[in-house]
Amino acid sequence: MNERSSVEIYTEWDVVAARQLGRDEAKSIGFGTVDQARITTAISELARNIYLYAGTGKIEIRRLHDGVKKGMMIISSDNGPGIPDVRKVMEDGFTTSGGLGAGMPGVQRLVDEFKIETEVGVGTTITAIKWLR
Amino acid sequence: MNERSSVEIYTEWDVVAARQLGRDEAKSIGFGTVDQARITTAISELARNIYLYAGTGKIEIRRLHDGVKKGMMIISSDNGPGIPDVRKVMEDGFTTSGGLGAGMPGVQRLVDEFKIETEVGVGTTITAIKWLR
Amino acid sequence: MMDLQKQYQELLEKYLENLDEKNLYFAQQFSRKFIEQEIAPEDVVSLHKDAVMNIFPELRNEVATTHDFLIEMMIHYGLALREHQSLIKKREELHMEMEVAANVQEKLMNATRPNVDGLDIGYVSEAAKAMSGDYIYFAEHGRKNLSVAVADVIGKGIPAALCMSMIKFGMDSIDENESVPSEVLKIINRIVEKSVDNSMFISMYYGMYNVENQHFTYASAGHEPALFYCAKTKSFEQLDAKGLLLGVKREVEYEECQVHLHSGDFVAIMTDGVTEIRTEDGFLDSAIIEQLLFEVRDQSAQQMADYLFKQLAQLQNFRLHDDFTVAIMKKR
Amino acid sequence: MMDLQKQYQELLEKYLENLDEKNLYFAQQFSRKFIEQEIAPEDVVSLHKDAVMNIFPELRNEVATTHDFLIEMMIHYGLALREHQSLIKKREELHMEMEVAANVQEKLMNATRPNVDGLDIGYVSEAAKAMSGDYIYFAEHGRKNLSVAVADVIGKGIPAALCMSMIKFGMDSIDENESVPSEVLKIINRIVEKSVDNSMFISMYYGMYNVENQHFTYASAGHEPALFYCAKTKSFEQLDAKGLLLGVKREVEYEECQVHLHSGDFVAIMTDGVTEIRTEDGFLDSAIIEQLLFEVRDQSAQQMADYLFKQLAQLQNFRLHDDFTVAIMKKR
Ligand SMILES: [Mn+2]
Ligand SMILES: [Mn+2]
Ligand SMILES: [Mn+2]
Ligand SMILES: [Mn+2]
Repeated sequence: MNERSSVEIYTEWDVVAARQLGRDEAKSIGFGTVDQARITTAISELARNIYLYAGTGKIEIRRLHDGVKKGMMIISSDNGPGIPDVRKVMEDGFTTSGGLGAGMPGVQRLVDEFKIETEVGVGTTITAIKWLR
Repeated sequence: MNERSSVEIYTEWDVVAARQLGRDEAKSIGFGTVDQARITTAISELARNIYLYAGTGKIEIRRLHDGVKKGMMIISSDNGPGIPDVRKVMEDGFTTSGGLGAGMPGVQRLVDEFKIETEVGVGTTITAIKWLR
Repeated sequence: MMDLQKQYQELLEKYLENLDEKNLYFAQQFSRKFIEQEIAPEDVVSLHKDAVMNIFPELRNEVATTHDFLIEMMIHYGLALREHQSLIKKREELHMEMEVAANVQEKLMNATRPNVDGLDIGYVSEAAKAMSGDYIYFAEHGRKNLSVAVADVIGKGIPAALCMSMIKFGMDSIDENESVPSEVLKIINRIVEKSVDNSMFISMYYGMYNVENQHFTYASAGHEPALFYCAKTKSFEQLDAKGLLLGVKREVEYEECQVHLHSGDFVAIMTDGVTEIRTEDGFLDSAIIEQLLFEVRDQSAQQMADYLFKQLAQLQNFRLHDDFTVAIMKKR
Repeated sequence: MMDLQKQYQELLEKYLENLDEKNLYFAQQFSRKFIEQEIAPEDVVSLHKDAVMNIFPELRNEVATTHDFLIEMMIHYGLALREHQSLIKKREELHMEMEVAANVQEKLMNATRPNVDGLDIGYVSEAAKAMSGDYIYFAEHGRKNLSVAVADVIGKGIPAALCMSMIKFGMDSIDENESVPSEVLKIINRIVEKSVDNSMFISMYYGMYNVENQHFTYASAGHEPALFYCAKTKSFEQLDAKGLLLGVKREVEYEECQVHLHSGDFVAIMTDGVTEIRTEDGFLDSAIIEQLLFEVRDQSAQQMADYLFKQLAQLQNFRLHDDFTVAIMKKR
């Protein structure tokens, strides 16, 4: 069974490829239509951020089995410029964070667990988990 | 042509009657489906406020012809307790104003013009106008 | 979700039966509850899809698919809504914080209506936002003299409030028995110039009423003129005095003027939040203030101030664009 | 609307053709634009309805009617969204106001890194919200003595900031050349007790470093103990001193203690925003602070403070729950 899979992000079309991978995985894990759309949107935002701000990077999808719980992990990583002020990026309702529900706070809302690691000049890794209910 | 019509509000069913009157009028003036729904919602909120806070009152509908402009005026009037702090009631996003888009700020958003006159112990009259575009 | 699904389908079925308004009313009440329970619009579309497909089993699969498309369209709407719910919580927190701050400010400012022989005093000071940048200050000197200061920090809200708390310390340090209005403004100007940011200016009107000779002496640091009503001639006059805003430069001279108050005369000191009322149709003619005050000239000073506020708030649809402060001193 | 209608229908048609992800991606980008242009969800459903009815002309009228029902369900969602858009505007306004206020506060507080012989000084003071209720104050007395005060107003944000601006006036009025830490706290306590609201308490740590004998003398008003690092033994010690919070009662005695600083030793004074770090899993063990400071003990005091902040912010997912202030004084 393919437990890990990934898409390298170079162009905007790779954003679509990452979405497709995420939706397929979400479907086969057993997520419903609305959750599939949410997971895909989260991946879309992460991949688009790589494309827009880091240039290149990778979206990796892992299936999770934690006892009886099943879920999906999304790892977005890049070697881009990093985020100098994470507090600002994570704040709600500011244009810097995407505004009107978008951006990183939006991604965090679409999933159950969310972690951001970043260093200026080194890159950014974002890990998001969605559990099947 | 029936230019003025009204519904007295005594029970919750009268709220439905006021909605029906408003929707019929809006339709015959030529408002589209979405605007019909918006006008009806505004009337619904006004009538419900009368029912909940003033006990009894009246919703009156007038057709407007202002040159080439056509529109609809909604007048909600009651002899209830009045609103002691109008500024609070008109503020966005507070439970006192209905919260999450509802209440008076919501009604104001659903129409083009909005006026509130109130006196404690005397009553409240709210006038709302929606123009056909 | 199963329960909601059933309820939603029932409502939709009933509505389709005879298209009556009652069911739409229930549907909307239902949708309000959805929002409160943080059910996202995409969830509503999903409920809708299942209901439609159950009610019309003959429908082709494509129709179900159109709903999936709509779900996709709604995801960002759902995110905006959830952000809204979180902002509202933060806003209520902030609001409580502001209330505490406003209390601190009020305690700090400590405007209490003084008791001076022969003078009826009333005032209203309302903040446009949670905290006022308008300032009102009274001091009595043994029931013989009254000092009144009305100030406006250019700019609104919190930074203004911080500035005001500073000025208060300055005011308190002045021995007013010995100072005339122009001198007081000179001293306060020095304090402001020294300690307040360059970008922050303050206008201030300072007046003193002398019980013995019934003279009202005043000076102004770039503040709105006060209004003087003469009961005998039933006419208004502006009480203006030359002087620069506080904080612009270190040494400033302030003009000092005087007017005699007879019975029924009054002086109204205001900030620009009173005189520059904005309505949907633009600025109001300031003659309206004279007119409103004239209408209630025979009432108490406090009733006059309250009336002025209520009428002007009404004209702005109860949305203040600036802090509103008026102080009325009326000769009995 | 006609243009949008056409675009929407095209996107939907293309999607129905081969159900590929690309069109859903475009659809979502499209929906983002809708939200920015303040197009309400009920408008989207209306566009959707027309598109569906155009694409499937054979569909019965009832299917159109189901969409009307959904439009009705969406009206309140639309209102919530529009309220959100208005709140966001207000929030940005408030945010700008807070920035100005924070500047006023900073100018008021005027914490500048002092220059004292043989002592390397670094600090970080970050507000959890726009305005800090933490306070840091340095004073040098002719490069011979350094005073440092770290205070925390119990409560956060604006009311705290107003209080701090008051205390600053108190601090400035003290002649520190003549006062020892326990005396300074006694005087400030009296000012706070007199002028601050009963519900507002302040913890303060006050220390003085003497260049001549390298003694660090400190007193505490209910504040977090400072950390003392001894380079020789490579161990940490807490510097605590007994004393009540400021503002509780009028006359309070403060314990005064002393420690000798040798080369490489440092003292870190912190607020509880540093020591009581909350993560998703609960409070952090405070041993982590010692560990983090130990890791960078050979760097400059400023680098140490920056490192501590960055690591602890990371652990909280960059969401501060309380104002964060640390001051580090390191013997060269
Ligand atoms: Mn102002
Ligand atoms: Mn003003
Ligand atoms: Mn605090
Ligand atoms: Mn704290």
